[in-house]
Amino acid sequence: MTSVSVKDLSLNFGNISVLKDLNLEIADGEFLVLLGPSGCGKSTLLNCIAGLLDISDGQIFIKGKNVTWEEPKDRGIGMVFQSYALYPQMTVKGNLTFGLKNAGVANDEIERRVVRTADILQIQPLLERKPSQLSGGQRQRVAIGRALVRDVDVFLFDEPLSNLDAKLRSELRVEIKRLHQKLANTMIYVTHDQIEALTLADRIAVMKGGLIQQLDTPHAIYNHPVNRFVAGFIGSPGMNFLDGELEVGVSAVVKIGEMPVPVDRYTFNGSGRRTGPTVLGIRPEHIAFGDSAGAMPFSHEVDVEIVEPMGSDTLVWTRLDGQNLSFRVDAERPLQTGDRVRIGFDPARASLFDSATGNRI
Amino acid sequence: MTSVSVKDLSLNFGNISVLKDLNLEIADGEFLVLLGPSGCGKSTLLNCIAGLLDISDGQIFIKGKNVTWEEPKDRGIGMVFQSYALYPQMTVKGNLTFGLKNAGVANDEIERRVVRTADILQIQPLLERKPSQLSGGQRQRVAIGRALVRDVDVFLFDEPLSNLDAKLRSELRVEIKRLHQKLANTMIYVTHDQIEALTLADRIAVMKGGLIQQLDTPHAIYNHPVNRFVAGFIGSPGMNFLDGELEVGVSAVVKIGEMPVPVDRYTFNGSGRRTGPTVLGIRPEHIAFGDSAGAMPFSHEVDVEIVEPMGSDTLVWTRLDGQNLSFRVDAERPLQTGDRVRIGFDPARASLFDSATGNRI
Amino acid sequence: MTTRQNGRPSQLFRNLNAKIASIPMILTALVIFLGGTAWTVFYSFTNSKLLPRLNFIGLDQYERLWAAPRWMVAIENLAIYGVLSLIFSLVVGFLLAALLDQKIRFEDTFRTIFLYPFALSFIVTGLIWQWLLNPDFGIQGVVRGLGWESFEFDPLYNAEIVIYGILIAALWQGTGLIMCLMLAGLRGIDEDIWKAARVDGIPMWKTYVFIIIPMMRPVFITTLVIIASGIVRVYDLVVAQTSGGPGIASEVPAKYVYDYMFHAQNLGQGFAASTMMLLSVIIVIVPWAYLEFGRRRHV
Amino acid sequence: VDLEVTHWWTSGGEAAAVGEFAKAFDATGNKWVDGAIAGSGGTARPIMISRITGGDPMGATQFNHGRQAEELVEAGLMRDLTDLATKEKWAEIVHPKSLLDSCTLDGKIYCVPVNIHSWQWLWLSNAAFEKAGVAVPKNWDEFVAAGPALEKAGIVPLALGGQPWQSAGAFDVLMVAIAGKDVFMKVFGDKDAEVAAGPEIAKVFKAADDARKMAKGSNVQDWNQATNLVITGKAGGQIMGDWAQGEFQVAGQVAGKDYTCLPGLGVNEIISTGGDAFYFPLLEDEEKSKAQEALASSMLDPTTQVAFNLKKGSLPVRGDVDLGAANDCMKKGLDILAKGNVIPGTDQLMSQDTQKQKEDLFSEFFANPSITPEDAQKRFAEIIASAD
Amino acid sequence: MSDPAALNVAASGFEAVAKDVSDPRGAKPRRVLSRRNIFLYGTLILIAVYYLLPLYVMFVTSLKGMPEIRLGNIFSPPVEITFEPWVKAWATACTGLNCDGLSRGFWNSVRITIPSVVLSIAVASVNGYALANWRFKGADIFFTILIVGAFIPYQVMIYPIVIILREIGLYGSLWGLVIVHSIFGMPILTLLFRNYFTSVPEELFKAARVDGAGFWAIYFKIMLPMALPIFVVAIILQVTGIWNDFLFGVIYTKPESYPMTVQLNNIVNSVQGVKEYNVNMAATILTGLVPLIVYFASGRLFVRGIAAGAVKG
Ligand SMILES: Nc1ncnc2c1ncn2[C@@H]1O[C@H](COP(=O)(O)OP(=O)(O)OP(=O)(O)O)[C@@H](O)[C@H]1O
Ligand SMILES: Nc1ncnc2c1ncn2[C@@H]1O[C@H](COP(=O)(O)OP(=O)(O)OP(=O)(O)O)[C@@H](O)[C@H]1O
Ligand SMILES: [Mg+2]
Ligand SMILES: [Mg+2]
Repeated sequence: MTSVSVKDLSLNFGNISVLKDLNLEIADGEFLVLLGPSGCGKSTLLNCIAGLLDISDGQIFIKGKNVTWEEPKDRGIGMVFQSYALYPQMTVKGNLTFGLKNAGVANDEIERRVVRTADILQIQPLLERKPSQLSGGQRQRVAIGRALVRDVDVFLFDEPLSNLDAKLRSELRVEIKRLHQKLANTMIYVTHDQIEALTLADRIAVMKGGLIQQLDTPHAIYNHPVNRFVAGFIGSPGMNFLDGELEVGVSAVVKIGEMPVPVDRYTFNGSGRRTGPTVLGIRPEHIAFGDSAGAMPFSHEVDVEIVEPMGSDTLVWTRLDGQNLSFRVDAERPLQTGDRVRIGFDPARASLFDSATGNRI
Repeated sequence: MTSVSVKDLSLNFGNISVLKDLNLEIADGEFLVLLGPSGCGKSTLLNCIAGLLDISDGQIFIKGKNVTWEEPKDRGIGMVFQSYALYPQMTVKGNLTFGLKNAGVANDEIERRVVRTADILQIQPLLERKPSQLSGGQRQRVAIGRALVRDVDVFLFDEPLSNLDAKLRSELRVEIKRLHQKLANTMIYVTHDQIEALTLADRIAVMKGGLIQQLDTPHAIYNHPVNRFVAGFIGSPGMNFLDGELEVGVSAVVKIGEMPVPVDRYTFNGSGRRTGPTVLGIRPEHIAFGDSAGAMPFSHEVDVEIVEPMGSDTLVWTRLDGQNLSFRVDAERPLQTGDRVRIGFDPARASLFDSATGNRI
Repeated sequence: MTTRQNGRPSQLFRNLNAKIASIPMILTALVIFLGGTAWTVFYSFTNSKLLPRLNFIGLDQYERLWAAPRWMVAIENLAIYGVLSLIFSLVVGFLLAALLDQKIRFEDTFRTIFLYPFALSFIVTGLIWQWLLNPDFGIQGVVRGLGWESFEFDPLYNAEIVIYGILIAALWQGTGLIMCLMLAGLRGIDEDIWKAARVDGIPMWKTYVFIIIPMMRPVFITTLVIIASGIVRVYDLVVAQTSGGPGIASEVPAKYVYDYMFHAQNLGQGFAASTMMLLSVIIVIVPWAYLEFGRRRHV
Repeated sequence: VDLEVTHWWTSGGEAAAVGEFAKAFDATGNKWVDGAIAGSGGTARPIMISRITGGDPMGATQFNHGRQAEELVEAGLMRDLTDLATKEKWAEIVHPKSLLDSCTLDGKIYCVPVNIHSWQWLWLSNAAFEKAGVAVPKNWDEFVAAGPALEKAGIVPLALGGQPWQSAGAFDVLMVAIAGKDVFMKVFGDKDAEVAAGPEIAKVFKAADDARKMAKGSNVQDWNQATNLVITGKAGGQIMGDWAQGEFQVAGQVAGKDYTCLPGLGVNEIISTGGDAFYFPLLEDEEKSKAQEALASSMLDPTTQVAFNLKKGSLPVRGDVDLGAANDCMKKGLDILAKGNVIPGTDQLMSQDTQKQKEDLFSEFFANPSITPEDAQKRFAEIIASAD
Repeated sequence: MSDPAALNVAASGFEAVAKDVSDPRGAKPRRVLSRRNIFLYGTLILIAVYYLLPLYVMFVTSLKGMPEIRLGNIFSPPVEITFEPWVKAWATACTGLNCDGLSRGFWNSVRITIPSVVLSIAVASVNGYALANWRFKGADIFFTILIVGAFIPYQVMIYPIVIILREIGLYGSLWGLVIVHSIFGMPILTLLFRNYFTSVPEELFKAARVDGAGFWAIYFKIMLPMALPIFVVAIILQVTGIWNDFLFGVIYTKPESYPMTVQLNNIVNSVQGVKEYNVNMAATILTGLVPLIVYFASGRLFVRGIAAGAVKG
């Protein structure tokens, strides 16, 4: 069943159009992540769903009910904000119960829900503290609690972790994931951190300039990005892009400078293969090196320029036909700047994009 | 030759002691990263070296010269700030030249240096813009340029990337690395992002509470952390810690609950092996799974609890003796919540810490 | 479901509570400020004396106004006073704030000393400075008493410089507030900017002039509104200090308005004068308001 | 019945004088509620007018009689006292008659005059002239002639306060003294601009120019501070109304011995009969209206008049009361009054608007030596031409 | 950098110098009487004298007898201290027939100031809140009018307001005056509150809406408790302004509720009689006491509040 459905949604601020005829269906219990660069309209979309912004056109349904003009409180949503947005003068308990009291929920019911929420999030010891007495992670948990206690069907998260440091972020990420598994609510989660998106999402909607570029599972988005933007946005370290020329003769090759990369094993999009300027995208971890490189359909010798040890593994920067290229190696492999190594990859794992439109071909 | 040397440095704010008898030697051309949690005194140390804070005790030498009482401008340093701290009403060029003009550098020399700096950082097209017309990354480059143009021996960076988004951060990280290779200046770089620290540093000083915990190469810090704090601080996803009991009989084992982990292959610190409560630390990527797990000195069957796909690989959460444990698998391995798998690791790659002191044993 | 019907509720009732709560403001803006102003302008074309009357005489009041030497003096004084008080308030206020921002000891004490005159009314301020500037027993008298017989400092009795005498008192009363505003602004400036300037080896004064002050634009704007609105309205201070004297040397427009409305019982003339004041205010304010608020809407 | 009375008499002597009114009124079984506002008519008048037009009028209020309240009367906001006046035969007892005339509009009487103040006095410090080594002057010309001697002795010849009304008043006094009563009436009464531009007035301006030179260095604001200069011998003389003698009295000085008073500047013994009057706003409350009448008649009561004016230092509005307790200068005034050498006060002749323009002109003229008498006269004539 | 640090630092630095001049160690030696400090504190003290002088003169004069004032130097301390002027100013100075000094107006002032401050701040804070968070159509226009209104000389508005108050039947009542004060306080206060509430994170407001709080609930439960600093600023500004007001207090009320400033004016501005400077000064200080106390008590909060509200936006 659909939980949230957005139809032809448009939103303008003055004469700037921020969202353009956007459509989105979110299934019951799904974890949908809205991902995109800053300013692409993620928060705006979330605010529209929450009813915090008046839309310019279109309709919004939650649980099948048209809520386009409902007040936020009547939409059956809970929302968690980037800056926590805890009411600073209230205790944690006050924060949790404020909405319930507004809605006129009976006192014992309020009590019951607070206890339950505090249990789930393990914030019982904090109930009497003020937000200023909490650590960042605790605040975030209370912010989630505030949404949780409202017993709603749909959770909206607006970059709930981006104010936290890396360590805490990865811990809370796991907690949110656990929470979703436990509650099985619908969750819409805004972030511009692609690791969060990949780890949390059932589906990811990658946005840019008010449009959804691709809406698919993390796996599909990671491995089959529909265009160069999505390909470049997802993955850290980012995908390598090599400018080349697609030539289709006996077999299809992309010529990177003078080097032909055979792309027969590549699954082209649609039917027609066209020739011309093409960008070949290949992720750093899909580039093999050393012995195994020679076994690849394409391989070449390159000079190591920069070695970036990242702890668990090491990123190595090099050049292919004068274009930057990075690949990942195990941290234990001792590579040095200036080393000459052979690298190679399987074009089946690459992505090809039209140079002009940026679309996958 | 030593470039920067800090001797018995102490600094108090009122009666709060922020830095305590700190010693540090930085070699010429070295890239030293100061890493540590918020509030540990990284910025304070950097400011002391720059001469922006009056130290309470100790001495500071730059290029062999005692600069303890020198003004910042006379120390031969350039500094880059977290918030860029560009002069907002001046053009980029104005920002670059303001300091030089004040120092009375001749006009053609100024011109020459600006051109060179702009070349190095590729900001020629931006020279006439105001900072407000620049993107975050461009601003950061200008901030670096402002230090660069001063033609100094020592560069100080105070979290220069932490205001940027992840994508840009990883790009600029590479640029800074390239810059260092090109200029071969001494660089002292403050961050609390351990990926930055690991990728950039020649040596890392991990700080906590005004003290340097460990000062060593990234590799040593990653693989041989001197205490539990350093071990936990470095690495993302973080090191797994399993509480256990070290028993030394015929062979040394750490008992995790009822499970004995043989640690004979572990290189103990110093001579004496002592028994008692011990924490075993093992990094997620050092845990093997599936077929290769069985070949490890220690292996065990566990239930998959959470699967976090992170694009290039996947983090799997499970429990060992009721304690959380995560391990990394290739993104292509299809694991599901609820699967039962065998995992194992080589204790030679683990770290053992005294439960009480947290120190490596 | 598929039709693009838009169940959009009437715009009037959206945010109804906010609109209801704003009624006092809307009423004040419309009835008092707009209505009162319109009323004033309207009656400036009549020959109303003691009571407003609808007896139109065209632009006669304005002709008379611009022919009156006192009005010209008042305008000139306002210009001098306005420019100087703007400059000095900003400069002195800023200097004081900059001094206090040097992490000095007793900051609280100094700040309180600079601020306390603001707690006193203009009447009191005028009175006390009239006293201090009295040539016979004020500062001049005291200095002469100390033996410097030729010392001359009698701004309130010298038509050439009387407006500066008023300025001294006005600055005494008002700079404390400006200092507070500036201090707040200075405290809002990123610490790193200072550090960057020090590393660059830029002397303190240059840092202030070329970097800090340009960064404090919003503060200066708020301050400007406050000072400027005070300047246009300056009245009590002049009355208390000089009553416009010597002669008419320290007259100001607001006093002209008041005198003609109530002493001379010629409302029409007073209204004409206030209309001219309003006009000049609008000429200054509206472009500014347009720049400030108009631009913000697009950000 | 409580009746609120507003006025701007707040200083010691004034307040004591008002107290006499209050006493008399309270004796009628009513209660005087005092609403004093200091700072002269300029501060008080807008308040009074606002109260009356705002629909919350007081029971009675002071105005300088004359034309200040004309419009309020025309607007029907003031009470018609004609019936009471006829009953109590005010027309017969008020002297000079012009006082009642200024309360009359369209044949109806709207106010009660309570005192006569005259402007035309030159107050001289005997001590100052002694110090300068010249005889105390007997008239304006002698005074001007003594000017240099006074200056040499470090004495300011003429004390003149900075407030505009003092300059304008001084000029009016000079005008009556030098150009005479007829010219005064032609200019201010008939608003004859030609006369105003004529040679007689030119002479007055010449005298004003002298006065201006002699007044240089007064450096005071309030009139009483100027008077104080005369009292202490720091200034030779002052042109000021009869209220100044209250100051001499407070300082314990004796007329003739310590100071000299020259009515009409010793040239032309004429005094003006300005003064104060009370108006009664129209009230709805019957009882209060009755109380207003009681107040009006008690103000004109002979004993009240004497008691009030002795304290106030002004002359009573009735010719039929005995002022035995009056001092020398006051007696001189009474004499002149009895001879009928009187002119109306400028308040009675000109609108406030014209007066204000005049004040602006003369305060500028007296303070600014760069304005020539000719220029000033031209501007004066213009004001008269447009006067009403 | 704070001074205590500089002090003990100076000591240790001195030792270091004694040991080896060429080998600086520890903090840079800083003499307490460095050029910078002399300049800094010298200037500050000089300016402080300029600011304090009038207060000093007022105070000294109020403690002198009249003869001493006539003779002496205004700056010299009183030879013979007398509290007579204070007693007179407070209790016996006459206003017309009422000889009870300022004491009469004091309670009136309190009665005027409290409701005026409360109402004007209440209205302005709601306005500022509505403008900052609820931005309805046209709000900006009204706000602009309001700001321009801040520049209109008060005198111009006297007549129209008399007429308006008369029409709504509030002329002469305390409430009429309270409304007048609220009107003239509105522009600047609204600006302050608007700026302050704009700087409150918008997410807080959104969170409250999701929690089902309406316009008033958000105002009272969320915004009000957070707005303490700006309320302090508003209270200080309004208490000062309203307490010091003379014109409105006298025009829009009746004698029985005249504020203290009217008595002050009467004492200070009497046209006739000898000026009693000592009483004037005592009266002046007494009248200014309430705002002065408010300032001295909350100066620190004032700066903080201004930093939070006035300077942004
Ligand atoms: N109130 C507003 N008025 C005008 N434009 C606005 C307003 N709010 C947002 N915008 C614009 O709408 C666009 C989308 O903003 P939005 O906040 O949705 O971005 P976002 O994707 O959430 O970015 P971020 O990752 O930085 O939070 C931006 O270009 C922004 O400038
Ligand atoms: N001016 C100061 N007065 C008093 N204490 C200060 C001052 N500046 C810093 N501190 C304290 O010194 C400690 C170290 O601060 P520092 O800024 O060096 O931390 P940091 O490691 O740079 O942290 P972050 O990662 O947040 O920048 C902190 O506990 C801080 O509270
Ligand atoms: Mg956003
Ligand atoms: Mg820091």
